[in-house]
Amino acid sequence: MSSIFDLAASNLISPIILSFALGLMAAWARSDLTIPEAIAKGMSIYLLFAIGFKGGASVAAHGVDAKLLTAVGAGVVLSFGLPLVAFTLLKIMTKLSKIDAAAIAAHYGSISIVTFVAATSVLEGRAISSEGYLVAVAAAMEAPAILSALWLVARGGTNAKMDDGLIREIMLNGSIVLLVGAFVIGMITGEKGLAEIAPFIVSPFKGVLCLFLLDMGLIAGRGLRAAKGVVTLPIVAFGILMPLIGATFGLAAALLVGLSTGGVLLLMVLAASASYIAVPAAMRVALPQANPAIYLTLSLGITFPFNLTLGIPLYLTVAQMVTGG
Amino acid sequence: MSSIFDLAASNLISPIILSFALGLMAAWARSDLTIPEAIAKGMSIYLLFAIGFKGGASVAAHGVDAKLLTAVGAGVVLSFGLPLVAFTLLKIMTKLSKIDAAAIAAHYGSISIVTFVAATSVLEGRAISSEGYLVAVAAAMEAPAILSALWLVARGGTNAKMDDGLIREIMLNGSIVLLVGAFVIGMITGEKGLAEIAPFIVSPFKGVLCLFLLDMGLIAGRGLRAAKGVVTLPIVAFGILMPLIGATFGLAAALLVGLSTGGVLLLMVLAASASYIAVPAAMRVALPQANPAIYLTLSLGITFPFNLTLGIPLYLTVAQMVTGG
Amino acid sequence: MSSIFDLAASNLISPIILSFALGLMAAWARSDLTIPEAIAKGMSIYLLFAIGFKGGASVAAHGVDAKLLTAVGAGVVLSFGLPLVAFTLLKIMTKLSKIDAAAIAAHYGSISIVTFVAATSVLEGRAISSEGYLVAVAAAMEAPAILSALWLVARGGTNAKMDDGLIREIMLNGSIVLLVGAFVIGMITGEKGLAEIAPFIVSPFKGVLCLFLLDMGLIAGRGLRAAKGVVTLPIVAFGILMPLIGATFGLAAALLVGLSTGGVLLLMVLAASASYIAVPAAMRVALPQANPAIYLTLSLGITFPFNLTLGIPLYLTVAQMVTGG
Amino acid sequence: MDMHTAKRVEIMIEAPLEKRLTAALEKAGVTGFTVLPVLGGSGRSGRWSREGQVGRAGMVAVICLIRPERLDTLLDAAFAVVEPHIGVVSVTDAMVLRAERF
Amino acid sequence: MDMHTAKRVEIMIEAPLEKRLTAALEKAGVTGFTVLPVLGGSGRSGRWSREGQVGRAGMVAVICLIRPERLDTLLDAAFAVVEPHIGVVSVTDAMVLRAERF
Amino acid sequence: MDMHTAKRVEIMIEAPLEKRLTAALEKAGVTGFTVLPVLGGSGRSGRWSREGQVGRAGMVAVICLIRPERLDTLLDAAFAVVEPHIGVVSVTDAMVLRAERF
Ligand SMILES: Nc1ncnc2c1ncn2[C@@H]1O[C@H](COP(=O)(O)O)[C@@H](O)[C@H]1O
Ligand SMILES: Nc1ncnc2c1ncn2[C@@H]1O[C@H](COP(=O)(O)O)[C@@H](O)[C@H]1O
Ligand SMILES: Nc1ncnc2c1ncn2[C@@H]1O[C@H](COP(=O)(O)O)[C@@H](O)[C@H]1O
Ligand code: NA
Ligand code: NA
Ligand code: NA
Repeated sequence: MSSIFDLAASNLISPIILSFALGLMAAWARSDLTIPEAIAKGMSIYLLFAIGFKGGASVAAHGVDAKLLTAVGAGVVLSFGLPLVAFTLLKIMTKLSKIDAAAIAAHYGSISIVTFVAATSVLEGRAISSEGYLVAVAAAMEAPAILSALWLVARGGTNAKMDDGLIREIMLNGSIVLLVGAFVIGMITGEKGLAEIAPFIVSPFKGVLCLFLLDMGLIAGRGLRAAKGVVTLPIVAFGILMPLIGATFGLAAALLVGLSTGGVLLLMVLAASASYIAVPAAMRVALPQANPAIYLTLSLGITFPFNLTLGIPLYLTVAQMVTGG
Repeated sequence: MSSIFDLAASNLISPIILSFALGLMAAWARSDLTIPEAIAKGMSIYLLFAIGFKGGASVAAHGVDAKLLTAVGAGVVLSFGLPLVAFTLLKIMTKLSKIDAAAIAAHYGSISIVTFVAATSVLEGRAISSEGYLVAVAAAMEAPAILSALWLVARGGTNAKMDDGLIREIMLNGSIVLLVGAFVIGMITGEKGLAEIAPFIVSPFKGVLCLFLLDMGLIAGRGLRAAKGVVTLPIVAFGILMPLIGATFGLAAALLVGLSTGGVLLLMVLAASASYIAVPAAMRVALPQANPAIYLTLSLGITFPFNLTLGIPLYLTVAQMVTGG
Repeated sequence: MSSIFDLAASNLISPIILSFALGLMAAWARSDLTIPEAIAKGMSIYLLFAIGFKGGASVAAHGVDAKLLTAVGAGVVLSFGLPLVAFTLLKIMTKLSKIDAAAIAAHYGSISIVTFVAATSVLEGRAISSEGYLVAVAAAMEAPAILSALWLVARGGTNAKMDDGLIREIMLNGSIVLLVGAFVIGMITGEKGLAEIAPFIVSPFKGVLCLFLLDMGLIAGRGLRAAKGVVTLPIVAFGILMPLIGATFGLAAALLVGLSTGGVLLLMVLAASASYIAVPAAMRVALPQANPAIYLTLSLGITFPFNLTLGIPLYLTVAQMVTGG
Repeated sequence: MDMHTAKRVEIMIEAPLEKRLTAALEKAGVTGFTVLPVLGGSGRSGRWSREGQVGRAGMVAVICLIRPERLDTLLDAAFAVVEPHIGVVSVTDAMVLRAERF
Repeated sequence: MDMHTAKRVEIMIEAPLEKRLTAALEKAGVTGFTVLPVLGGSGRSGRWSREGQVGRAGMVAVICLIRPERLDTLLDAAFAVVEPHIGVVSVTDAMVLRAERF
Repeated sequence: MDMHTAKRVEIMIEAPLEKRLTAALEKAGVTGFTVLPVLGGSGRSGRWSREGQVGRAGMVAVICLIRPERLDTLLDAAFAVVEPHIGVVSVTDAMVLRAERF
């Protein structure tokens, strides 16, 4: 157990986590520190491109693993299934309406790519390798959860605004296209392509991640300030319990697929993390009655920092114990 | 001949080209992937600064070549002359109005700095050196074509809105000033200056170029979608034929000047490429009656991808054959 | 003395200074070259984060110096005191109203972090080390000058709009929070943290600084164009005299504290430089009657270029003479 | 100068709905509109700001100039999209040049 | 469509004052407003542009739709903030949908 | 609050023309205007969007508040620039504070 705390402690004093903490505190103190929207979007494009490309290049280097398809399939199943778990839990733990509960459930079935990125950089820091195709798994897990959540609502008779346009938008949203596209480019151009652009996508990666997390901290902090009153204690409890449950499901799936230690961690992280970019936009279109203050605060203000600080070290300890890695 | 295809194929699977293709496909599939305007402008500033500076530093290193002035002169002549060729060709091949033809002609006499940058990175990938001052030639070729095109229109009696302000704007437009300015700074500070900022303008260059071409692909793809119907088959044919003709003129000029293999390629590329930043803005002011959908689609949607994928390898093969390099 | 000129000359032909000059000239020639606001803000966030982090990491490496607190205290005293000097000088040298004089005085008591950054890069270029905590001194010197200036106005019976909100805003303005926050992160994560993100915050630093100074040159140049008539000769003289006086006070303080040669230079630069980001915004709130054209032109158009080109080499020569370093 | 009466409709709507709104307007025969960025705002659902946001967050302002007789069609189309969402719709009397464009 | 009369108030004000203005509006009971970015402009204090700026430079446009009877309260509040500063305030008659929101 | 009648002129024009428009306005004696960014739009020349653009692409919105009696001069000046180009001009009645500024 002490190793979890050591790990957590060493994780906590990394520039990445401290940058996030700086953002949180600056927002809390009502500093006017802000990152321009265009810069934040530019950094997220950079991170998606880099993580996708590196994943693809790694697949090219290690050969296309037979497990790739199984892993993607497992991801899709998790993304479809976890919202049902989250929804049930919310109905038990909180007094939220069905619509609000379904909207939150969609977020937890989907994934947070920044949490995934943070986990890969913890792995790199410890020189633990992982399957490059988990990037593809991440992309595959973005959308199914939304369909699950809308089904939960429709089943109850309420009209969710589901149309062809929305499905298309979800499947072709910018993040997924960029992540998958960069993955494919990385796979095609391989190690040679990676070498050409490594000084751009590899060396400065961690530094960009710091500034991006500073921005996430600012947004999360401002969200938490604004959401006082809306987010009750049971809701907060859900925001910490659900990632643990998700990680457990992720662990089971990873073991079934037979991933390496690093791969196990990453699938746990994907299952444990909650979306705060793609799913919120989809919810505004499909479930406008759901209160965005609740689901945004939960995913970005509670679950994201929890995973970032305590979750990842915990999941890594478990992954190492279970795989003996 | 087989080497052209080998070259084209190896060119096609570079991260740069594939990033452009990703953008095209994302736009085609109507994904909402976009690069913020400020980031796109920031990247173009970076590319202009870097390419200008490196050109200047290279001139400083190799000594000011006696051919510099001749080459700049040749570029100016090409930029003045090519619009006449393009205009004649358009009048023969298409049914476009004189105004539209002149506007297009201006684009083809001017240059696309991104195509130039892509060609330099192909040269670097093959360790073929080139004259640093071709950056200055590129800058010198931006504006004259606009004057030619306006003369073509004025000759026909139509009033082109040519005023002092416009000439000044064209000569001092941001791209030219930045490119020439960075070139001069590179020349003054030389290898030492380059060493100081190489980790910024050299190492990550190719990676930034990838993201920039992703954006170009998105814009070109959206333009092509929107332009269905406006751009007829003869117009498309012009968009592929004209760069070949331009490259031939560029080749002749390069041989007259006596450039190296790399220099021949670059002057061919300059002559073959069509502007899609400076000239469109000038045309909106000077020839507002010309339809922007046609000239933008042609230069960015047809000629740019043609040069990027097939043109550059073809020109390089020719340049190598002719110079024996 | 010749060494000052040698130093100034070698300083003048650095890419950093020449980029600033390019911006000035482009603005002067009324080129439409511009850096998007979001990119300029992004670069300033990068520079603040990098300089703060490196300062903190350097403190972590060399141990917390007993002089840290003394130095911060000296900085605060300078920032409180210099506005009184500047105000008196302005009343003697110029015919400016009390309000305008006080607003200008606030700028000269505060600091310009970009001038500080430029000075650190001159030190690096000469391999002269300095105390990392001078970053903290810089942060501490941003705000006190504003209070001094408001006191100068209030003393005269005029109502300065000083409220709790403003004090909070000044103390927690984005630049200070980011600089101090990055400094603390650098101190906590130390050399190890620095190594992780050095390819982002160290290697490309000078290149980013070039583009940022290009932007500063553009803004300063446009400001100077617009301010013709507003800024009289005595005001310009103040803009060159005051940094020399400030540097002298800075020198005295640095010697009292007992800083190294590099540290002496940096404290001189802090005292000599004038704010053009935080203080102007505060003045618009607190002293709206003061004319922004005057104080912005003075600090960004006169004092900033003076320090950048002649000031820093001069201060460095003096610092080396005095400390024998 | 030859001016014609028109209505200026200003619709502030959540950014994820922008495409749906403009599609609805086009379907209702609206021939022109302009989209302005919005930095932030405040309303019944609280204060928000665009700064630092990454996704399709925030709002946009869509401005339509139309002939008065087409106002009702436009409002019906707009209302159908805006109604369940966050957003405000306002209409002002205006005069336009070049009426043939509207 | 059920429309209600309202006033559309547009306040262009220096960016460093934005927080103070919106705080004053909220204090005066204004329940909603929207902030638009401004690229540049010109007035008695000369020409300015946002390009390349780093600090809280430039201006913003704050738009308020309110019931006509609350106009005076709003203008008093706005004027107190704008008065010593650079900025302009204009008011237009408008109609709004969903009047219960204002 | 002391208000004065004014006209609010809103000109949407292609970005490369911005300088020419504002120069023409200044020449016509217009003392103030504000330039707003535009994200995208649609009109007779099709749909366009600013996203990802590099050059001086897209449009801007220029807003002028002026005394009613100066409207015609302004419109003449604006029209001369806008006429051969893509763009729309609309005018609304407004009231302004601090009339001495206009
Ligand atoms: N009265 C108003 N005037 C101007 N904008 C408003 C007004 N009410 C709401 N808004 C805008 O519409 C958004 C959503 O409003 P609401 O649905 O009331 O939360 C706000 O954040 C504002 O940007
Ligand atoms: N008549 C006007 N119409 C529109 N905007 C104006 C007008 N006058 C001033 N402004 C805006 O308000 C800012 C400050 O105006 P001023 O206080 O007159 O310098 C200008 O830069 C413009 O953005
Ligand atoms: N009726 C309209 N209402 C608002 N904006 C318009 C309208 N018509 C045109 N525009 C704007 O003006 C631009 C050019 O219009 P057009 O010249 O008709 O292509 C469009 O892209 C819109 O941004
Ligand atoms: Na999940
Ligand atoms: Na050409
Ligand atoms: Na100072």
